[in-house]
Amino acid sequence: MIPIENFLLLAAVLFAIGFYGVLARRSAILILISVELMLAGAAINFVTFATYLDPVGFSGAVFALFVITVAAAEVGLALGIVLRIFRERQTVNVDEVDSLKW
Amino acid sequence: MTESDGYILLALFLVPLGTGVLLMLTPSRERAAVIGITGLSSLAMFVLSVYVFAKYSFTGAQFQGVLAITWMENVGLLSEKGMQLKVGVDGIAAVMVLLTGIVIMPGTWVSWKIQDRMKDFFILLYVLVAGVYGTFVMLDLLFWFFFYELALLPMYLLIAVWGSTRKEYGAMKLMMMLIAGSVLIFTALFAMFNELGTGSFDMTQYFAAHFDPTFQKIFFPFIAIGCGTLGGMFPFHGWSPDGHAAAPTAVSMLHAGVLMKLGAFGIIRLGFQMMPEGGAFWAPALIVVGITAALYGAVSALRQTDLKLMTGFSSVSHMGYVFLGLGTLNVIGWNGAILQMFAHGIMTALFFLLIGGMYDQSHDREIPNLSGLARQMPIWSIFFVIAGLASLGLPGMSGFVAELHIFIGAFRAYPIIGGLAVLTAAITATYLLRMFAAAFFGPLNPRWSGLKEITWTERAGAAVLVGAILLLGLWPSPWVDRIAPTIIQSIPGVTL
Amino acid sequence: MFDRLPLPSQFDRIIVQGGIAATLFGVPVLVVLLALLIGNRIEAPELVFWLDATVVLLGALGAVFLRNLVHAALALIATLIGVAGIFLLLANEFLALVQILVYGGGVVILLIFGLMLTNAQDDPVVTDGSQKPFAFGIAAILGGLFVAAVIDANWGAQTLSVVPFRDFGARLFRDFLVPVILVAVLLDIALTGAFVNARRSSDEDAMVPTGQDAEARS
Amino acid sequence: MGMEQVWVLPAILAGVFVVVALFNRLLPHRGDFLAILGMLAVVALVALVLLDFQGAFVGGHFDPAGTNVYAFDWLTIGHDFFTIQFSTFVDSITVVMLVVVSFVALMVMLYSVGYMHGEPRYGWYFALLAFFTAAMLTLVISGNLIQLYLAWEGVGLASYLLIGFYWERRTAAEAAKKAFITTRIGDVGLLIGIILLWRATGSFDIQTIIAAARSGAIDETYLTVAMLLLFAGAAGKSAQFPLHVWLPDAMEGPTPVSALIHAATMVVAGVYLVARFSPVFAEVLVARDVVLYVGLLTAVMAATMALVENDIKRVLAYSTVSQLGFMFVALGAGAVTAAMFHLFTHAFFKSLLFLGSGSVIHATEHQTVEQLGGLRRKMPITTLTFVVGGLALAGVPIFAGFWSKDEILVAVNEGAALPVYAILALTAGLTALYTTRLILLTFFGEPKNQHAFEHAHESPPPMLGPLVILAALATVAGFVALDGVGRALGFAGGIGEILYLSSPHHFEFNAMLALASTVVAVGAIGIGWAYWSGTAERATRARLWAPELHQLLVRRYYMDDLYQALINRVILGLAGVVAWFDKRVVNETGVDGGAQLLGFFGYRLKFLQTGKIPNYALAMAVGLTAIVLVAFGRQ
Repeated sequence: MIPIENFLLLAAVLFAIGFYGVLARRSAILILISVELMLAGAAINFVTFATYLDPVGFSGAVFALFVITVAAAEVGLALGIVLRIFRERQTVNVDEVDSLKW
Repeated sequence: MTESDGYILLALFLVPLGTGVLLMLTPSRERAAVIGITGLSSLAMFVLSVYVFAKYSFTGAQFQGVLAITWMENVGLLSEKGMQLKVGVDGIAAVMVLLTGIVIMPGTWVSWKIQDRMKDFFILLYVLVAGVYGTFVMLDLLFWFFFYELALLPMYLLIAVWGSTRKEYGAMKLMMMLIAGSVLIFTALFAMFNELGTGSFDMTQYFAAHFDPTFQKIFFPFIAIGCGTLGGMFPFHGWSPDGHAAAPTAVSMLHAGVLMKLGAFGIIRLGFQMMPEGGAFWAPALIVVGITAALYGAVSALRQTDLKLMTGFSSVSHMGYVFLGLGTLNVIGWNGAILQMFAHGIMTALFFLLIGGMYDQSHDREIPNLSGLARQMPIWSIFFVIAGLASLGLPGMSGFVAELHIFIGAFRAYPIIGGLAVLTAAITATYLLRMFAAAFFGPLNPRWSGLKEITWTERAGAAVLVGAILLLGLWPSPWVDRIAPTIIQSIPGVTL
Repeated sequence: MFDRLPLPSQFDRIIVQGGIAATLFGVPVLVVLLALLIGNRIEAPELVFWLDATVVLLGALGAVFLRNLVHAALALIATLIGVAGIFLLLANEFLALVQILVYGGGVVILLIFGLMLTNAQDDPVVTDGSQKPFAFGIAAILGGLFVAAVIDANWGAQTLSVVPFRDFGARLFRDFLVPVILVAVLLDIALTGAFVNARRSSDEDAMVPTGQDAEARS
Repeated sequence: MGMEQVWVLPAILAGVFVVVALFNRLLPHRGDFLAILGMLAVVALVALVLLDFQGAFVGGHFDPAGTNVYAFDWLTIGHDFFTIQFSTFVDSITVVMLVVVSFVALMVMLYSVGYMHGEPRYGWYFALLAFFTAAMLTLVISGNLIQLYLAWEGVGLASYLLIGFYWERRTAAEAAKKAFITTRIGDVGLLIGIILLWRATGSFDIQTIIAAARSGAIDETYLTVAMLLLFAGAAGKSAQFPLHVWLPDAMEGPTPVSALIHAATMVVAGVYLVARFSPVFAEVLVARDVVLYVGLLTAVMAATMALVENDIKRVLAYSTVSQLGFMFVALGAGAVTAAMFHLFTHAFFKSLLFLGSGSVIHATEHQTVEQLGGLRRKMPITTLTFVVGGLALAGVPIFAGFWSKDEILVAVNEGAALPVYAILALTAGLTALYTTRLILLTFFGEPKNQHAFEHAHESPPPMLGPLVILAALATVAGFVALDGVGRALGFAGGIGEILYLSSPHHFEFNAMLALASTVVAVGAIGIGWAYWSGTAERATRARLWAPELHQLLVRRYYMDDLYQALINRVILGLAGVVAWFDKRVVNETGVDGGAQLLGFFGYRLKFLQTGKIPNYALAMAVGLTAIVLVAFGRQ
């Protein structure tokens, strides 16, 4: 049997990598990709806990399903926004999208 | 005072609130209706206030007319009797209720002159009055704070919309400083709630709580400065002259007359009654602040040329006496402090009423310009001189009774301070008499030959206030009989 | 639009380069794992896990470090498929299936379309932001914390239980019915929102100045 | 009506005040008859009180400590802990004061009917007179210091309002202000003194305090300080150096008011107070010496200033200050009897002089001697009464002033150092000198303003009546000191027998001293006659001889200038500094500065808002990491 830590560590590292990507990348699309990585890490955690610690209810698995669904919705919406920004500004570089300031 | 009188206490703040609602439903073009409603309402408040004062039995329990309606309990942080609409008065509150009743009635009368949006003015004014009454009679900490804020917030609009001379600046400054003070009060209030640990805001539990001395020493200044800002405590008085100068007549009357007392009342209720040891620890500081304010306000007033600014500094000076009296920690000084709250309230309300009555016509408050007004407005001048004499502590008027107690209390505690306090009374006389000589007497400035005597409503209002001044000055027993037992009974740490 | 798609020759290059990279990284890992398996240090499922983990992590690293957008998107595919493998290892076939379908079939395609639609100039040089060092530090700290937390914790008794399709479905649509409906609504709203956002609105066309306004401006 | 019911006296007048002040427009003659009727009633009741007192005194059951009738507790805190009990107290001093106050007030009211006829605010004037008299009567019957202070300020208020009666004149308004503030400074001392005495004894009751002080229960230094503070109040009210500056200016008020308040009654309140506390002053000799020397200095200064003054009323005002100085000298020498006796006689002759000057002013509408002269031909009765008053003031034998001044000199000769006696005798001579000057320049010689002279006429009967009555009294009032007269009035031993507090004091008539003072007075009159009876050029000779000295006197020893400078430079300067501090430091730096500081920080901090999503994301990430760190660290 594979120890639970293996999965959890994998999820943690995956999450951290995605985290880095969100912060470091400049293209909005790549940030979205990094977000997908983080979501995947979280989903792995959910499923791991469902499998190892919740043999009858496996609620974690249900949540993983929701995560996948919401991620899909999010990507769809976010891409819409990105396209919109691109049309307005001819760029998807988030450093140049700074209309939130004073 | 019986249990059923608790409903009278409820009525004290429900009447103005109800009047406010009624006014909202009244079309603002119906000026006569607005005048009728407010006239009746103010009379009702006056009568209720006198009733509460008269019915308070000075041989009875400490808090009388106690009535509690539970609002929330056993929810979240709250346990049994968590939040109640609990009312009740002690001797101090009874005096303050009377003061409010006496000031609001003339305040209403003189406001009938307002042409611009009179109805809205009255709605805000009555909400403010409801807040004042609520604060005086409330025995639940959270509701106390609610009404305290309710009394402050309408002030901003009242000054900013209906004021004069730099009204936006005055209103903003006043509001900012008072809200900053409220933040301190709120902090201390929840610190006490946390420290008490019974999950209740019932004040009587706090009076009996005996908080840890260190806790008291830390949080007493929060209350003292927070409430003291409203009370015009030096050096947090900055809003007072500007705010008073900017406010419309009735608001100045209520504010200087009653709201500043709310600050001192807060120090007594939340400060000394709940944290007596903290109060005792900080009392010398209160004395220093009080005597400094008394001297400082009086000396500043010597150089003011605007009548309202002078009165504003005079208020700072007189409220200094209040803090001085509280700091003496003996019954005579405390008695004096509370009498001074009452006396100053009446007298300064009279001042502002009269200044307003004159300013409405002349649009000039510069003392050097106002020469010989007594020829044009003799009745006005007589009232003004009476107010001034009360202010300078002439025996036979309210100010003297209060100041005498404070002087004696101060002499019991610190003779030198007492001497300075008496000296301040002489400085007060100097600036007031200089003002009389310059503004009322001497040859008439031809600019004012068109001025008319103040209106009948103003005369009636002034007469009510003068009556109160003379009554307290000549026969102080009804006041002292209510205040002194309350202090002895309920303020721990105050000695004979 | 289609002229922006990678040409077959480019696909070749990607495949060749990716294959070389996979070989360079994968072969030593495979060798080590096989050695461990043979030496009875690990069991067979663990071997599969480690292989899969390697794919997932390499894909993830590729996704966040590769400069070329398209390459990054392709690396993401590797990761997502690897995650599906992990789900299989966790005895949840259904989720693995959904992962492949939704991600592989939907999300990634969407992302690549997004890339194509937005990458106006055909420049692959999308450098990282100025706060890269901070990002690295923060990510390292957070990852380290997670790792430490996982290692530090005591997970108690563990059972590996297979999730039957039937039970999973029953649980999902019986106990989680309301959330499922809510998610469905969410999806609906999100798609509508995406459509509304991405659409070239008629308002913008109407914004073109006409009549007197235009004269006044000119 | 006996001594127990004296509270009725002020009550009547207080009622009159309220009615006349509020309703004088509705009453015929503006209510003046009400005031006079009330005053007549008071005089009648005072006579009854006097009879009662006399009966008790002769019957031997009069308690020298007075008759103390507690009326009511004004206020009380915590059962006897702190009680202010208003009470009345009648003893011999009180009786003398009652007689003086009520009688002079009646005279002045009658006189005012003529003098103030046709003035605006006529009714208000009578209301104020009634108010003043009520307060003054309360003052003298007070058995309690707070009650006394209340009345003390009440008479001060009446004085303020009456000095400022013609407030349209800027000078009157300023004089009223000056009077109130100056006396107020003294009152600060009085109030502190009262509180100090309460602090030591726990009571405001005068007799309790005196008993405690005499029993030695109070530390002597403490008592000295308290007594000096009381004396400060007395000095303010009685216009003693250095608080004497207000009284000459107070002549801006109507002349009858000057006669009543600023000559006969209110200004002697200080003398009354010190006399009341004389048993205590006898215990603290330092305080008594201060009283003596302040009185002496005042007497001399005021007499010299009177020599060069040209305004009739101001001459009389300086004379009043000087005579009050005499009374304080007597008190300082321990001779309460002499002081009270002089108070008694002075009240009659000085109010006579003031009313006489009022008659002159009424007739000529001038009040400086440079505009007057030769009036004896036009106003014979006024002249005659004025001369009688002058002789009494100068201390010519058989007139009232002679007896009382002689008594003071005797007392000083016994109770003080010889120089004091010498200076005081010299001052008595100065008194005769300036009185002579005043009478000569006003009533004799040639008229200096022909128009005013022709315009002059004798005053109407309502004014002459009081003049004649007071002239008669100024002649005979001194006789009460004589044993035979006293016995005839029912007081064996004369006034000296009555007016004692600690021990009976026989009226002493020292023939040598009397002769000496007579010589001084008559000599001074002769010198004055010789000097001022001639032409105007002769009268200025002394001025040319010592211009600096003359200037010093005319400028009142520069005291007024000094005070003015003190107020302008020091007090207003300090006020300016404080006002500046409040405006700049407290408000603009503290309050507005605080607001601006916050605004500045806000302006700086707004640049943290870059608007770039990655920055926000990084900030969130840092926060998230910190939370995880804390959560992990707590495990």
